[in-house]
Amino acid sequence: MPRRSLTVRILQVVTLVVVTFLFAALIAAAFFNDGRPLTTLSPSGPSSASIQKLVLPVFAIAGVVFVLVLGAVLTVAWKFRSKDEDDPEEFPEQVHGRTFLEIGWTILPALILAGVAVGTVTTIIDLNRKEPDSINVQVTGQQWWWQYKYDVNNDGNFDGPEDIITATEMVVPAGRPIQVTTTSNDVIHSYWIPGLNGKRDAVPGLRNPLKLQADEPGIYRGQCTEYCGLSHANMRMLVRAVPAGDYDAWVRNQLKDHAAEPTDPKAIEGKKTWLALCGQCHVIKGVNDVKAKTTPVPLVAGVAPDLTHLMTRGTFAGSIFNLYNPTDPNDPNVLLSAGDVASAGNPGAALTGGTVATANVNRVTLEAWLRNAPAMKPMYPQGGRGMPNLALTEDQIDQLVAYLETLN
Amino acid sequence: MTLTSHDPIPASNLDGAVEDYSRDKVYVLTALFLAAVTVLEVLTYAYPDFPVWADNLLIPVLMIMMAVKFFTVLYIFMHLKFDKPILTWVFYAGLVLAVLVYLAMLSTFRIWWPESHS
Amino acid sequence: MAEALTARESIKAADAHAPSAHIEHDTNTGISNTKLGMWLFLASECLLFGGLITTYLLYKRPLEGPTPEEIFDIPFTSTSSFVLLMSSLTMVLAVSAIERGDHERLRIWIGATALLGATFIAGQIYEFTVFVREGLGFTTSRFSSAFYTLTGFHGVHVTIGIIMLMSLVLLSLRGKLPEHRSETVEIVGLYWHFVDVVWIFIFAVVYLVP
Amino acid sequence: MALTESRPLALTSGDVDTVYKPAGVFTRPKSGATGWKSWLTTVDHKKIGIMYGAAAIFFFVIGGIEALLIRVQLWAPRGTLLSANLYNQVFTMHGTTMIFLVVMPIGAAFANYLMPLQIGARDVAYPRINAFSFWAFLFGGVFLNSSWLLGGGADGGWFNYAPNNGVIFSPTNGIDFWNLGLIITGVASLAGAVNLIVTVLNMRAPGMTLMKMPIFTWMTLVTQFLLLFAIPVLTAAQILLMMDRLFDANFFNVAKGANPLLWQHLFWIFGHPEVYLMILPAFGIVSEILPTFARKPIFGYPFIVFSGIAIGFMGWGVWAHHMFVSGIGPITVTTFALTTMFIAVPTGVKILNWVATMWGGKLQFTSPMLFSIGLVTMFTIGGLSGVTHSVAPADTQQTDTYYIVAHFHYVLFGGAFFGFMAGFYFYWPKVFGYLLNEKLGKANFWLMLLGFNLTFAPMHILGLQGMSRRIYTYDAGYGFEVWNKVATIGAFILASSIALFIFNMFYSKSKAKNLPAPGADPWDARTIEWMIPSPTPEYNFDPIPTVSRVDDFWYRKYGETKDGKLVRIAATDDVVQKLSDGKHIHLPSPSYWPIVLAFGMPIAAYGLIFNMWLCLVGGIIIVGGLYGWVLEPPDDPEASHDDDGTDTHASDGGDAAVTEISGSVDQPNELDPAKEAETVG
Ligand code: HEA
Ligand code: HEA
Ligand code: HEC
Ligand code: CUA
Ligand SMILES: [Cu+2]
Repeated sequence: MPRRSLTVRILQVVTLVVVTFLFAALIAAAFFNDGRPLTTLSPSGPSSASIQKLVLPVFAIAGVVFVLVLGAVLTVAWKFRSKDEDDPEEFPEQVHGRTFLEIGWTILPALILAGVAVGTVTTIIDLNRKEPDSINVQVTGQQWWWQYKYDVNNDGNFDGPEDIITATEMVVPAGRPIQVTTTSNDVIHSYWIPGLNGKRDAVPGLRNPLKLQADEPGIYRGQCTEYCGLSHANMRMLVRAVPAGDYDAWVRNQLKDHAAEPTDPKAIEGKKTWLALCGQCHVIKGVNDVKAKTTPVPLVAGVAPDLTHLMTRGTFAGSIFNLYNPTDPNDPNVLLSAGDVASAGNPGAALTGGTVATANVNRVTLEAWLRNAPAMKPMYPQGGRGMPNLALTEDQIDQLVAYLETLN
Repeated sequence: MTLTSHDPIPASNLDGAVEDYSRDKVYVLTALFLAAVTVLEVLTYAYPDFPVWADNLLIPVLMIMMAVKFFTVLYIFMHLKFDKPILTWVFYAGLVLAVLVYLAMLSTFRIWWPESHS
Repeated sequence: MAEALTARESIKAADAHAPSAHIEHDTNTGISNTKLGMWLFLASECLLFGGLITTYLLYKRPLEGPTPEEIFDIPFTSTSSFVLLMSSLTMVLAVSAIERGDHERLRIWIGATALLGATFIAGQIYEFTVFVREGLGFTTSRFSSAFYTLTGFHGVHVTIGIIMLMSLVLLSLRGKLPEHRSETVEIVGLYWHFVDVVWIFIFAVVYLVP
Repeated sequence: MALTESRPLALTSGDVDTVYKPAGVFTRPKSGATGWKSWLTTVDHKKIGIMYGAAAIFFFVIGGIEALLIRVQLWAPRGTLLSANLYNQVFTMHGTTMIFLVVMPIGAAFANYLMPLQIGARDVAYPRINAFSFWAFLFGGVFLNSSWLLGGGADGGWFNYAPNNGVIFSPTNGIDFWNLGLIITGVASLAGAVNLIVTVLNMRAPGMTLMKMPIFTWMTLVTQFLLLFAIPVLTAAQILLMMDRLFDANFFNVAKGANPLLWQHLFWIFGHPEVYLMILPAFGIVSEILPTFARKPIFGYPFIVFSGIAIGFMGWGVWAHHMFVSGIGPITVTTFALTTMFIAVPTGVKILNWVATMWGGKLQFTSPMLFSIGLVTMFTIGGLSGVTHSVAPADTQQTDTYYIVAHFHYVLFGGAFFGFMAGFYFYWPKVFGYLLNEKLGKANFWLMLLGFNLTFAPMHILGLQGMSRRIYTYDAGYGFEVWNKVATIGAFILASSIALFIFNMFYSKSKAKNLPAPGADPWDARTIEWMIPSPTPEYNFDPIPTVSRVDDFWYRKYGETKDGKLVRIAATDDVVQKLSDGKHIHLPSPSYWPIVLAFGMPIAAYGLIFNMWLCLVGGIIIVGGLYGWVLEPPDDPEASHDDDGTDTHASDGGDAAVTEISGSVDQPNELDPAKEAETVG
């Protein structure tokens, strides 16, 4: 072999060191999942746990196979490298093959995989088992937010007067199985709460099942994972698992219309604007539901989020903005970086129909949304997909926010 | 080397089989057979209650007749029977693959069990 | 080692003597390139038509507009299917004619094939216009889109076949189709029969299966 | 039975066509010309191979720049380099370009250049169709990329799911460009597939049975069969999409009862064989390189061949593993999970046989060898992550995250591309007559290995920790920041390694003048393409070698004793062929028509998008091109020779002129040579 150049040598060593270090760091990183709300590696529900139980050994097998192959290659490369002093006309033994070896390494991987296959099949069966006593929720993907319908009276129909329609956040009781049905009003989306289960596509025209269950109360974030156009990146969602009692209170509140007339003069003005402009797409039950149903809705997906109980949510617009200020509420300059995960907005008492802590409302972002929604989140309102810029005056915005704040 | 393409081939250049028209006879008979099967096919439409294909047998009967025609044309008219086997292999590779893959695909749509299809 | 040496000698000798005559059809498989190529192409066409047929099967029950049962005119389609089927006969007779060196009949049979094909296409166009008049536009339903795309695509294939046949007649008239090129006719014939075979499938699966 | 035929259907009638003396454009361009014009009309498989390679590298730089844009955008949360709209176009075009305009054509480049040499053929079966394939691919690629200037690129992702690919959801023309452009490149691939399969089956040198073919040729054969059957499925899907987008059909119109999964099935029935046809050429290349530099025959030739075939077969039964979460039902999911897993078996056979090939050898770590070893290890990482996807429940967590992005870049870049790099370094002297600088080559390798791992390894963690793919932005607080930065840095190192490679091409060329020419066989290699002078003469072989075993060239140089010892039996110089003037060798003449015909297609496609009249123009060019093609005389009359009068027999333009290679080997030829001689004479 010709002499090796120093630069190449250095590069070689650097590469090997960096790559080794890199892989070590990667493996280490797999164990640090704090502050990673979307991680797939720390399950919080039975489904995700059984996936985890399946995948860890598979990772291990893959790791072992890789180490063996890499080890073999490196050993061979070192042991059988040709040396400068070798006679170039001296040849290694000419082996053309060893049938028993080849058959061996055909069968061995097949056996290993047969083992993996067994685990796979049992887990698939497990994940598809129907749970008794589950809550039925239909999740509909829309460009670019999620709508939820709860079959509260369990009659197999999600559109009865006894049922709940809400958006963006799914509220569930901890410890109880939820039977989700995904579907879509426009293109394919995918519903994914990594902490609770794998994902399931929301396909227009199809109804796909998905089981969710959160073991503990808490906030479980998710992200739409099927590419669905312009704002796919900004289509997130959130599951709020609450104690069973809170859940019942939440249901009772959601079932109510928003009938209470606003008293604040600003809010009264806001309601007028609402009826004139916003009501053509959005619904507030008891205020303009009928209208939205009769007028042809100027949206491809046909629906905008139901805002009847807007203030019971912690986030809005595909869960990328906080509806409540988690940090200093008095600083008018905080335009929160979108989706401030460290402290997801918390509706507090409003969640179950209590009073809205107006001081905590993230007015800056909400106002910005009303001022020019497409600037806050890429949307395509001229094509009927997303919320348009309605060219509201500052006063109107002020009044609207005042009105929205009454929607507990 | 002065022959033009319009001259008939000297008989010495032909082997015995070509002079007579027996091949053409086979072709005509084949066509008659195909015609007969086609008539049968159409009869399934004209007389849907005929016992042979009444009830659930209609589709299998139709498929069998279709296959008979299909392979007759393939083997006789397209010479697959008389040509080198590799042509059969090549064509069957595509045909069988197409049938298997698309049948598998249709079954994932569950169209074989129409009652579960919305 | 001596063994190896002689082996090498014989290799060299073989190279030198490798025949270099230009013999057509002298291929590894004994099949000419063009013919093998055509069969490969036909094999791949199976997957193309398979895709369209599968789509049709999936979509043949429309949500609105006329259904297949309402719209199809089986006697009419049977006739035109029959015409196409018989064109296969004339095609194969044409191949047989040129192999015999009978150029007169070659042209007659090819002409007949083209004519039968054209009749089929005419029938298809007529069928389409009737369907449209009866309210089955291309965009009416999922069934209509699938039906027109599948049969239209087949029609395009037939039309291409007709063009090739006409070209053959022209070539033959100009004396450019001597017997040793009879394979050209045979290969066009393969294409033609394949298109027929596809129709055999379509006729049974699309028209006759209820 | 009267139908039994003992003779081929076509008779050799003994008459000769009068040489057609056409005027003007119908004259074929002269062969042997040089200069840029000769490239436009060439039908030489070697020039076409080189053009495939050059075009692919050009598109690679475009696709790579798109990749760098992606990486810069994702450098930090809330990146602002690209808008959401632009980002979606960029990643769609990145994926589409890399797959259809880079990896596939580089495979075609190697297949075109090498395969005829490896089987000892003069050219491919249909040289003009070969030229047509190339031009159709190039024009299709240019057409696709012209969308950037005509209203924006496609924004549906490379698999372009319905109904998001419909006019309502993607109203610009981008997806029309995507659709029609890929139909055009599909036509190119299909024509190429027919051509190369016929070449392998029909035109091998005397003595080369199927089981004596070099492995690269085998993998080419499998690849082309995959193309032959996969492309029409994509075309079918694209025809449906075209009908929907341009003529308002209802194939993906959910309101009229369409099922969006139809697109997914058709796309992935194509798409999965597609991924294997991208990797198999690279597998073929390293199967040539590893034995060369291990100084040992490939371990288990039949196993390597059959596992390649097995991969080709099994690749058809796994497509729905891309749809595990789309709602196909647990039974389908289970079936496809199992079929997918077991595809690891034949692939594993290959990997382990390569390791065994190196075992006990005397390894020379040249650049091609380094890249080949790179493939063996890096592909294994990608393959193993593939196995973790095939575990369907696990895939419901992984799919559409960066974990998948990591998987396919490891198999595509770490597998296919490392293989291609190995092939470039290995075959460069054969193609261009000078060696690439080894020092730069090694630096190239290490830099690429570094950059590659830095770019794509972190994506495993990003994906497992929840980063979705195809997102133009992410927020702080999800823990994605660090690894995205590493990946972006890696991408630039990777880019610099590519730049180094491009630099090496020119640097080595300028230095080559002062270095001895590499000669026919610079690496002491094994297969017969190394028997002929470098760069390959136009006529390839003179005379055509008779092949008696796998690695025929090697065993012309070396003999093997009974106990597996190797001894030299001839000096390389005595075995390789000398440059001859090649005068007596008949080569197909160049032709104008392939490029004309191919040119009509994008014109017609523009017409479909913008103005139907343009369609007419395109149609006229296509039809005219076809007639020109058919009526073109078989050969450049002035270039014909009189060594024997049968030259003008070439019945289908120039395309049959290459059937002159004789020898029918593995299938006993049923022709009776005596009779044949009689009729010819
Ligand atoms: C060159 C291309 C290539 C290759 C060769 C492969 C090879 C494999 N791929 Fe990959 N794949 C892609 C390209 C490729 N893939 C692309 C582009 C996508 C994404 C498309 C998109 O969504 O955009 C994809 C996506 C993809 C998915 C879908 C993921 C998802 O979107 O959810 C799956 C799922 O099963 C999968 C599986 C596999 C498997 C099992 C293999 C196997 O063939 C791998 C086999 C190899 C080995 C396993 C290593 C060597 C073996 C051994 C050393 C033996 C011992 C091993 C064991 C005992 C395990 N791939
Ligand atoms: C063979 C195929 C191939 C190859 C080689 C690559 C190469 C690269 N890919 Fe590719 N990638 C795909 C196929 C490929 N990709 C596919 C199919 C997708 C899915 C698309 C989809 O979802 O639809 C994808 C998606 C994809 C994503 C995910 C996007 C998303 O989901 O949002 C990312 C993100 O980092 C990425 C990065 C890269 C990088 C950094 C490279 C680098 O390796 C590129 C390195 C090359 C260069 C940089 C060019 C050469 C450089 C020079 C000549 C230097 C001079 C020029 C400058 C420095 C300006 N790719
Ligand atoms: C043309 C239809 C349309 C009109 C008119 C409209 N919106 Fe919207 N709005 C939408 C859509 C669509 C969304 C979902 C956007 C997203 O998250 O992608 C939305 C989202 C919202 C949200 C966030 C809801 C959530 O839970 O995520 C609020 C609050 C809102 N709109 C308020 C208003 C107000 C106030 C008005 C009137 C001034 C208004 N909208 C007018 C379509 C409309
Ligand atoms: Cu919705 Cu992505
Ligand atoms: Cu796949």
